[in-house]
Amino acid sequence: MEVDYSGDIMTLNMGPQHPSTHGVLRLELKTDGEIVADAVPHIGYLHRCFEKHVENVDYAGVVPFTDRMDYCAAMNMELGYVLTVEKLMGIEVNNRVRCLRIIMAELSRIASHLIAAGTYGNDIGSFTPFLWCFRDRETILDFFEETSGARLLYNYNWIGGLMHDIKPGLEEKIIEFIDYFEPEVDNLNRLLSDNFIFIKRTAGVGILSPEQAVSYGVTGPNLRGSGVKFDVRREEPYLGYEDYEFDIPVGLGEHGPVGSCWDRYMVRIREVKESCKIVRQAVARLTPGDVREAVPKRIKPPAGEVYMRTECPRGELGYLLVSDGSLKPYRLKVKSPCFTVMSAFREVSRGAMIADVVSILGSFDIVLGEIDR
Amino acid sequence: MLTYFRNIGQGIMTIVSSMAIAGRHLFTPSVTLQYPKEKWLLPERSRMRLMNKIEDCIGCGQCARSCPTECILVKTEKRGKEEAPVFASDGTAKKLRTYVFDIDMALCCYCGLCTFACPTQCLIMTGEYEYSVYDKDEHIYHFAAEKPLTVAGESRQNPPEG
Amino acid sequence: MESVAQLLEKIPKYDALPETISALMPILASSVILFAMLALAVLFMVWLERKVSAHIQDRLGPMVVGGWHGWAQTIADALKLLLKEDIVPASVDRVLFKMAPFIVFLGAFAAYVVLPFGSSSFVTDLNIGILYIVAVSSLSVIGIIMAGWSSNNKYSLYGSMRAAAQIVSYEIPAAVAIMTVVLFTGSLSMVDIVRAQTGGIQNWFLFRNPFLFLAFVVYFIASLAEVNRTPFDLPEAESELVAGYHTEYSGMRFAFFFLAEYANMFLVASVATTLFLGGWTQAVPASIMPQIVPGPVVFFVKALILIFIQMWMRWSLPRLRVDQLMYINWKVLLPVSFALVLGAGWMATL
Amino acid sequence: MNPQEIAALLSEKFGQRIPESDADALNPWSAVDPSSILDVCRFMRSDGRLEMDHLELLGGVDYKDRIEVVYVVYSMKHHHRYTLKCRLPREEPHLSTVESVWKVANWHERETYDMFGVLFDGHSDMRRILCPDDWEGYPLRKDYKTPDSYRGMPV
Repeated sequence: MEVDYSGDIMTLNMGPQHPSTHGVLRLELKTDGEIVADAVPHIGYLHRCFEKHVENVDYAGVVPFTDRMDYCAAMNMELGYVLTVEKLMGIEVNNRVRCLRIIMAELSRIASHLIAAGTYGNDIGSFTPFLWCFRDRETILDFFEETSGARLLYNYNWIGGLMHDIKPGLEEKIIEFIDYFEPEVDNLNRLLSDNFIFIKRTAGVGILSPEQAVSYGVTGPNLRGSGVKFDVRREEPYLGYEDYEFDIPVGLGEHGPVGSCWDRYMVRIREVKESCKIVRQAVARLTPGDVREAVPKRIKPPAGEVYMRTECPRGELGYLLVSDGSLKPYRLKVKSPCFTVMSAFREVSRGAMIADVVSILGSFDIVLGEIDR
Repeated sequence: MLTYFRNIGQGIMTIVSSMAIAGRHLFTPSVTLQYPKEKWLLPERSRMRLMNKIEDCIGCGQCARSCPTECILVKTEKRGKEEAPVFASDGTAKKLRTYVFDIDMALCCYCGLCTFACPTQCLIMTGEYEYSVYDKDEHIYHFAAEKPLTVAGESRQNPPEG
Repeated sequence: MESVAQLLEKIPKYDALPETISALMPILASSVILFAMLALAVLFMVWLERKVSAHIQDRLGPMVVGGWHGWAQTIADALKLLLKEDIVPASVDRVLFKMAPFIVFLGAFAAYVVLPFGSSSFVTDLNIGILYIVAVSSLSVIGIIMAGWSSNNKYSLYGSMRAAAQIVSYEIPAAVAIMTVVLFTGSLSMVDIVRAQTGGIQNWFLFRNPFLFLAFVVYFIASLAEVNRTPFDLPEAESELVAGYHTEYSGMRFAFFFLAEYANMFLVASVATTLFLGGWTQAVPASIMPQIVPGPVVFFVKALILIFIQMWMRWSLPRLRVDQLMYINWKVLLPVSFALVLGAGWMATL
Repeated sequence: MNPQEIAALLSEKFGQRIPESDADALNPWSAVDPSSILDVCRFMRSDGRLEMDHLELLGGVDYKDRIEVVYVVYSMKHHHRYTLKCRLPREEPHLSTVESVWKVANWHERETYDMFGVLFDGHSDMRRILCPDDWEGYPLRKDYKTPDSYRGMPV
């Protein structure tokens, strides 16, 4: 006798208020017991139409708005925008600005990956890594506060320069921190990354094949987790990244197939170490200079269109800027990395378990502020 | 069968190592700051509440124009020719009488752009961060000290939106 | 129960009471004493948990209420929970919803009756003591299912279903691990089990032979699952199911779930202490050192050490997935526990 | 390939269907006849010389007299980028979907529909993505007026 064991499909709305949706994301899960038959993400709960806002403020005033897209890595967000406008205006910045921007961007990447790793531990059920990561992130935020005056939304990168030079002596403090921090990553690995339960929960779950990843426009650590060696810092260097020595970690699939949650997570952990290397090199290359040397008195780019992308902690961030020659941007379209990776979520999570949905979502490391803009 | 036992062994080993590293942290000093009792020494560049030294303000409205969120409202009027000239502390003549200088800290996005736009450096961001209030309207800070002579409608206003 | 009854008889005019009441009085008195002790122990355990988690995470934990290291924080929290508005959501099954927390608590509480805290401090010494504990503590599953079903919330339902599957299946290895001890004592009475271990640390079942040591490990792991502690906290997995079966509860009813959770923790730690760590007996035999420390204190210290290990594990390990949970139970713990029974039986016949 | 070569290749292949190109601009681009966008995209994705396997950005720009849909495509293998533009009328713009070429286009097209009202024919799930389903108007159009209230709530 044939028996249909598929059972009834139950709809479970995960979010918008849910501890592990990393913000206000709603997942409409069609569940059959613990198995998720379909997971439809609904976004837009944090939509504030950033792109419309910026059409009404001048070019310098856009920077605080870009900060608020990916609030976990605001430095990288504003850096991308600033570089876009500089490209359109043809502004060249001096070496000190370039090095400082790299230092800040990489520190911000470390801070952002720390959040990613910590919250991922929390998603898997271990709360301790979260606070250890935040403890080290606080130190980085201290540097940012000392330099720019803010801890989260810096408005530090200006078009043509920086808001402030760093305080004398900060370089040594940064190096000191990096010295302390690098072994601390191994501690985190021992606590979480190499834990057997953690590996069992993440490896072999949520596999994103390289072909899928490229077709879904997945970028950054998520793409590299699928084994595709692609980094904008290498392929289309900006700020002189071509002169820096660093590796591009990719998912190796030590535990199960390549492109699993564990690979994506581990790419971030390894990237943190690479960022430490870059920061060391950038600090060594600092030369004296005026950080506001090239800041234009009046920011009025010529009419035109420019596309620029940078490597942010969550993937490549692209800005398409259309200028009509006035004081305000005519159109600023943002290609947000989390948006594209989220579109792949439905396919990746099909057939997973409820606990895996959380695991996959955490490994994508999304920030809703950037998806919804 | 071999993987079965290896998995069990690996599971026990990594659990013990995780617990060892967590247990070691029981004896490391905490990083907590007991906030209301102990306070953090803020760096001098900290950007918190806006403050306007109105005696130095020349009422130019640059801050209001540079603000991305339009949280500053400046209303000024020309000083009469017969009035005695007033100067800011850096010697700039105050040709305008600022009779409204309101900052809505509930709208402020703490970007600090206005402080850089200010020609007399009278608008600064202070390190004051404990100013929560029960009513949102109490976040509007009034800095203007002078009263208008003309009718308010005739004076120069904040630039319109857009 | 004798001692309580004797104490009660010292009350003046106690004899004048009707016989039905005087028969009930010792029961009432001992449950009040047990509940008070339990409540105190839970308050302390909650505080300890907060402190342990805080220090593992490089924090300080509660520091303000009560002065010294925030010792009164949990008392304040308990008062807050009791004073909160009693919210019963509109679409719940009211009767089941209101009953569920008490049934969950009852399952944990009833088992305390047979726990021997000291050589003479126990409520009763049932001859089937350990069996009684295994039976009564499964009552809480019914309460959990009631809570999950009546809440009319999908997360609660998931949580309660997970809890039911988990607790019922983990009872098997736990019970089998208990059996290894019973093989040696030949008695199910808790007091007899402890008496079999008197005479110093080498007589504790934990150190008697390797099979019993492994049986302790199996029992400890299975008991973690029975009380829903990490890495087996799936029924209340915060990042997946918000709060599992008690998602809809607040105020006093939530406090009862909380109390039940910690009471269960203490229960399994006490059972492990009784079975494997020699209960109230001290590590150094009386022939070498006079036994100054009272038995209950020894018992509490041993139980607290186990509870500390539970907390330590909770704050260092991630959570398992449902299928892995079942894998560990049916494919690892159960075969191992059967093998241990065989081994221990062989040792007992030697 | 450099932008000039891509522009030349495209106009050679599609002739009249590529009305305009500017390969020397900061962001080299070609305008594509809206009816043939799917063919052009398929060609760019599959041709061995181009292999534009990465759709970096798909978005609209409102030029007051027309709406342009911009496709920024990139080849991960050959490391070159090119921009395609489709000029559409403001009234009822519609375009064929490129979802079959790049899967990521699904969400980008939904966003473009949400913000500009461009309908994508053949799209599998043409709903609003960021705004609520019953939102009126297309926010990023230049003549959009912010409503005073939404379902009785002040905006």
